[in-house]
Amino acid sequence: MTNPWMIMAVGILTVFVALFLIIIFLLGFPTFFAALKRREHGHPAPLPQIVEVTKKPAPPASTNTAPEDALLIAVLTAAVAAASGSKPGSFAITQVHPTAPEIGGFNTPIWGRVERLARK
Amino acid sequence: MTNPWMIMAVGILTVFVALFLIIIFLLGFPTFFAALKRREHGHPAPLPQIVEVTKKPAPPASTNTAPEDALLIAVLTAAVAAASGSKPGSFAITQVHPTAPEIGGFNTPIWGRVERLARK
Amino acid sequence: MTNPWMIMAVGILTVFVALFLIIIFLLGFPTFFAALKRREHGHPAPLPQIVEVTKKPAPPASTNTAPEDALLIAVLTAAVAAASGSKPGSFAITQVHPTAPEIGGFNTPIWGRVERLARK
Amino acid sequence: MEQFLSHFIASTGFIAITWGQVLMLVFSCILLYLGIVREFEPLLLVPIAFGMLLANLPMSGITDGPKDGLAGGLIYYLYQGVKLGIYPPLIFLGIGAMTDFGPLIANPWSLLLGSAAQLGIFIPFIIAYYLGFDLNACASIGIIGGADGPTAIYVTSRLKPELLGPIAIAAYSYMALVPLIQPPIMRALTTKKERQVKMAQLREVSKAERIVFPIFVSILIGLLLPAAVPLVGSLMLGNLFRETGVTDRLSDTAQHALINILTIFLGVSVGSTASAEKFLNPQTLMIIGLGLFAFSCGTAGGVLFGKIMYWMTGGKVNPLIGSAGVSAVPMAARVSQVVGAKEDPTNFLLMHAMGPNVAGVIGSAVAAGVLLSVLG
Amino acid sequence: MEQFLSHFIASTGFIAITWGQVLMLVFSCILLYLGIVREFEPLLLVPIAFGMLLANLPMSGITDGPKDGLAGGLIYYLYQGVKLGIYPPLIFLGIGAMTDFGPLIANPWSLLLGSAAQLGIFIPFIIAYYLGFDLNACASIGIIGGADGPTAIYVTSRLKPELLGPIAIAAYSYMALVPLIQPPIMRALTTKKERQVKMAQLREVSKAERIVFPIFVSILIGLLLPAAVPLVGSLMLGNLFRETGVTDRLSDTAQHALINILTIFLGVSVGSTASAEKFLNPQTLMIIGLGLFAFSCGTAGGVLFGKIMYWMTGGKVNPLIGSAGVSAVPMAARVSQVVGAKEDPTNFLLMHAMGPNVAGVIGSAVAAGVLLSVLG
Amino acid sequence: MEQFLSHFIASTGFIAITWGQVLMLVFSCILLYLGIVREFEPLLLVPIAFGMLLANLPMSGITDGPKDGLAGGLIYYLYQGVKLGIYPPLIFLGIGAMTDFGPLIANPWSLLLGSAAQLGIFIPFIIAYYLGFDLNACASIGIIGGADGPTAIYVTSRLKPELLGPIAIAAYSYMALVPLIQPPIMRALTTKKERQVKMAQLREVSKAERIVFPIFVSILIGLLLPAAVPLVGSLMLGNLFRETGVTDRLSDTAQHALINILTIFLGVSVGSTASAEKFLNPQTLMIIGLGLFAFSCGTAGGVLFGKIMYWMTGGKVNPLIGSAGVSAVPMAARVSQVVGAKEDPTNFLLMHAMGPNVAGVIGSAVAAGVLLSVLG
Ligand code: NA
Ligand code: NA
Ligand code: NA
Repeated sequence: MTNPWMIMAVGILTVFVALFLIIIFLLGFPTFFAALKRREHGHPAPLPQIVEVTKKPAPPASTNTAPEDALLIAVLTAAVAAASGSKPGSFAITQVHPTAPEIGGFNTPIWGRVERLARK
Repeated sequence: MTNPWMIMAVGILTVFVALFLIIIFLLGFPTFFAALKRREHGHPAPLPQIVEVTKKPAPPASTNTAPEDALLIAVLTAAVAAASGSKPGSFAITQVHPTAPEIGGFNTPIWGRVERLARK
Repeated sequence: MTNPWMIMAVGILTVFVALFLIIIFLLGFPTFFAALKRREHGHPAPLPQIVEVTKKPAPPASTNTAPEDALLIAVLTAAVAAASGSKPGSFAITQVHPTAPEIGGFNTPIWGRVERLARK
Repeated sequence: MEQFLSHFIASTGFIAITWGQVLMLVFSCILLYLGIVREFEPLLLVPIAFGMLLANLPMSGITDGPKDGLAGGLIYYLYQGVKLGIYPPLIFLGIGAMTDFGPLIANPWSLLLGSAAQLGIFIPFIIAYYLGFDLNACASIGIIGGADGPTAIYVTSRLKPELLGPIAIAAYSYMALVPLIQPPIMRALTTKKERQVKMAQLREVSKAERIVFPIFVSILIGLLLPAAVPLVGSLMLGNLFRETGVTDRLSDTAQHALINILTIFLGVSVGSTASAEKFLNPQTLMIIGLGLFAFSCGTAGGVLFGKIMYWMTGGKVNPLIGSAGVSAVPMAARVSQVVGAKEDPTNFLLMHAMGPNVAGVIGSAVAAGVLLSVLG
Repeated sequence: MEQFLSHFIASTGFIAITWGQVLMLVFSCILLYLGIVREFEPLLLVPIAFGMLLANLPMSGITDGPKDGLAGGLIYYLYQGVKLGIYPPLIFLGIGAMTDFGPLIANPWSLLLGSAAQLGIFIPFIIAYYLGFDLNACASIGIIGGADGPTAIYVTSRLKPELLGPIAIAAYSYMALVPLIQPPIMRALTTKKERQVKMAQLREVSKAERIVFPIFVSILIGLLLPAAVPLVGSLMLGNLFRETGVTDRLSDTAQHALINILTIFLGVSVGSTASAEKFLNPQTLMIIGLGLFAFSCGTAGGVLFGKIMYWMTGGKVNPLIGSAGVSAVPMAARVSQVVGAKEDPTNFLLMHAMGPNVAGVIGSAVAAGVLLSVLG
Repeated sequence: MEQFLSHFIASTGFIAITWGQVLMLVFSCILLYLGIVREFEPLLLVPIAFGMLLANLPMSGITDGPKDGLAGGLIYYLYQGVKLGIYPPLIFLGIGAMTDFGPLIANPWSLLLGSAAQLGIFIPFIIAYYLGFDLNACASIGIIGGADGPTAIYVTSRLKPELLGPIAIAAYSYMALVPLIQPPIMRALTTKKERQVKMAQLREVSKAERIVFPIFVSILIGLLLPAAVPLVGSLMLGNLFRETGVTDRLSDTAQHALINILTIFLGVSVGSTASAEKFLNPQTLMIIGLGLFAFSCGTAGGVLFGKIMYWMTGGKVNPLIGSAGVSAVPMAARVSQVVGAKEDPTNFLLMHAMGPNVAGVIGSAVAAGVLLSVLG
């Protein structure tokens, strides 16, 4: 193909067609995922779980008592700033909340060891 | 060239000449950069600036009140030590001061996104 | 060798022999290293030491006073969690203790510079 | 001894250097200045400029291939990753791991703006043709308007490697200049009323949507345009690493160690192609000019299509977000935000502009695929 | 124009795609689902599945070699690291830097369990032979039972590269399924009394022992079985970096940047070998079946040898730790822990099972060395 | 079966190993001991020693090239980066990113000390010639006195690859021994009064100076000595990444992931060149001896030139900082500090010695350039 106008036409057209196909697909997302969610609530997928045997420490007390949060956030902000080398004013910690206990999945590569055993 | 004495002579000479040229250049540095600085103060380079629209959090109160600094530094030192895996005695935080607001430059690569949007 | 049974025999045998040789070796470890330790205490290897000239800061006071440890650990845990991006409940700081002064060895690569000068 | 000394002096570069090389050294220092002091895309311009500097030191052999059993120069080997098309897709892997397609998923119509802005590729392509460039050169010049460094380098390295230097420099320089190039065009093409449109809050995007998106786009674009697979597939794989929640290790490395190492190698070796004899000719000036034109076309295309959407939605779309369709992530989106905020400081267009902005990356990659499949 | 359009449409993948490729795309999406949602070894399965997806998009040329002076596709170049046997040993370097051989040094007899579990390699090897596979294929299938991804890939890439796709997928999938595959076998082969055995606390291991161990093992295995040197030597070098206390920089990079980069490259290029024509045949189903059988054999081998040790020590060894000998670090050790804790929640077998677990890695590497030296 | 077993035993390394290889294994264990326990440059000596260990395990084929369509061994491929001169400049990139040229910029006369210490390259070069080495070998031996690992490896890999093993080992061992080698020479050549000189506080160096310095040095050295461009250019590019303030990402990666990965590859593959037949000959002993002599010459050259500067400045320069000109950053500078502090504990020479110390890196690279351009 050596006609530049033709190339241009094909090019613009292909870009619009390709991205339009993505649009159509994306427009279906909210419906599709809403339906999926509803269906999933039907069968709760009772996969056998490996229970973490090693006890996890209670999340430090200071992280879930609300009134202390303001002070804690200030300290954390400064600490993170110092630790990460960025300036304290360049980000904000807006909320601190306790985490839910995690349950290991079926991920077993050896590096899981480093990451998961470290959580003990 | 197969005469080792000649190679030695050329080698030593070249090293001295090359590094001496650097010396000459470096000797001009203080004068040159002083002059440059003076000249720059003349025209303040009014490049249009992209103003950060997203509000930045006030730097945490604890980072600019002087009397609390000693305690804060102790906590920070320990926190950084723990976070970075180094020993607390292996470095010192000597000063904590509030940062000036930053203004974004003309740097736009996509990874700017990660770094800059994260500062919001 | 094209007889699969032969390959299997050789394979299983080799695995057992190889790992058994490691066992024999490992069984000798406790004796050997105990003997080594005893011998080493005999001659204390008086290698000349480069003394760190730059003064190191005293470890921050808060890291060695025991009663404050509980609070400090809570703060540290939260700070490290925030700094490292992991969840506060996913690890525990169980102890904070002052560090012994380190003495530099004979390690001189240029990157030693970055790591060692930074400790000043 | 005398004869020897004259021989030795002849082996220094001071004697061998040409005026062209002197000019290129000066030019690389200017680029370093722009990168370091003016902060024009420093992560790319600094390595590119330094590669240019090294390549224009005479007789260093640093870009020479192997010969007579002797090993080649360092940059010759680094350049293989450009020549074989390895670095740009792997850099896209890192970019994908840094990209949040959330705003695009929340507002799919953004993709139209990201398509329209690709006029910035095809109009300069036509103009370049009538200025006498051959088709492969036209495509490489047009792709500057894609405002996407790795895409431009990938296309040029495949279609017209001789132009790699000027095209990469033009692409990255204009990307850095987006805040200067775009606002006048945006204001000229829009009315005050259009610029004041406040857009509806974007919906929240679930994790599942974020995960399905890159997989689907890879398949769709891959089937529609096989030549775009290396770029789009890598971008989407990187994005998948980011979004799964279980491959953070890979996402992190793609965003840091991998992309940084390859950026150094890519920058230095792309810069090294700008040797005096290849760079110093009227073509380069025309490329620089056409590159500026390309960015303007892309901006205009996006804004004008934004106006169409403004009309069709009865005024719900602010046309200013169209200019972000050129890519140049995230600066173009921030320009939309800034220009909008000038009319009404309470108007926050940034997130709305991020949709067309990341759509522009996909759009340019698709356009690149067309050019590669037609001309490659 | 019409002729041109039909030509262009013919150049899209929609026309060219085969049913086999459609099936493979669906299959790669299933693997992505398993990796992302079910968290089956996501760090490997996600890249592998995505590589499979990319390789089954028709006409992209991403796996094609260079031809007529044109550069090859991205994955062609990435694949060289598999073909030349470079990635697996370097990944082992990172794994070595992540592995703590302490529990093994503290209880050397663990190595017998790590040896016995290698029955999971050799029994399927025999079965595969009688199912009609050639010897090289048998070895590649057997090595799935080694439960060690890089080892399986290294052996297969040297002996039977055509089977790389199914073997890698089987190996990583079953590794992820270890918590489902092993417990029934473990319970069937042991008595309640055996499962309740509490083992003596492991002794502390000194730093000197940890340093001498990798050096010695490299020399011993290297002398005994030269073909195992790339795998065992790399594993031990990585471990040495970890244990010296003075090479933390190298250990850290081996555990992060290096292993992550190579995992991406390895995964994508191994996945890309699973093209429709190679993957969709009855052999693949047999490999999947034999792989499951291999894991079961390995588990049974380990547990049965554990029973022998139980008898010989007068009941001091809990046979449940034998199943950890298959490798699949650390999941197999955690399965021993969980199954043991079900009988007696106060019984902590994890550390005792880590010994056979890491011994299994050495055992598989040795078995791989035998297969390579006999058949390579 | 019997015949088979004898065949199998013959395939183990126990039979094939030579006394030379046994000796090399012992020697590599000694090097590991020096690296790990004595902390002699462990980041290099550990990989080098391990590479040596692996290369001396008979029949592993780990250093063999491809043959009859079979892939080569792992270290064969890793070694290509040494052979083609890729690793040393890229390691210099990382070293540049770690180097602070501030003290040198503040006191330019340091460069004379960094030049004088290069006598440690050229005097052993002459001696080696009269000991019967050919010129290329002489250059490779002399460069040990440069006290700069990557420079030594780069020069040797280009001029006399057979000697890579002993030269790299000598270079890194003596660098580690700088605190033992230098002090007696420094004390012998200086008077108490000279050692007590306190030097004036260094001026502050601005960011602009730090940025201009690497650019200028690259151009100047590049023009003067084209053969030094790969080393000096890479060093300066790394330093530029460090100093711009806008390329921290690249600087960070150059200092960590990139340099660590390449250090592992370089170390293992350089070590692997020390096979028994190449290493065990009288030459090696001579090289070890000449290397010690080279370090002594460099130290003496620096100190003696320091004395000249002491006289010429009327006692303002402490000659002890001259010894730091050998490079071996930062240990040599710390030795100056320590020896100075012994005379007067209130005398802080460290920063003054950092100037000659980093000047020595540039000086060795220039000397390397001369040797390469004359003999390469
Ligand atoms: Na674009
Ligand atoms: Na195993
Ligand atoms: Na030096």
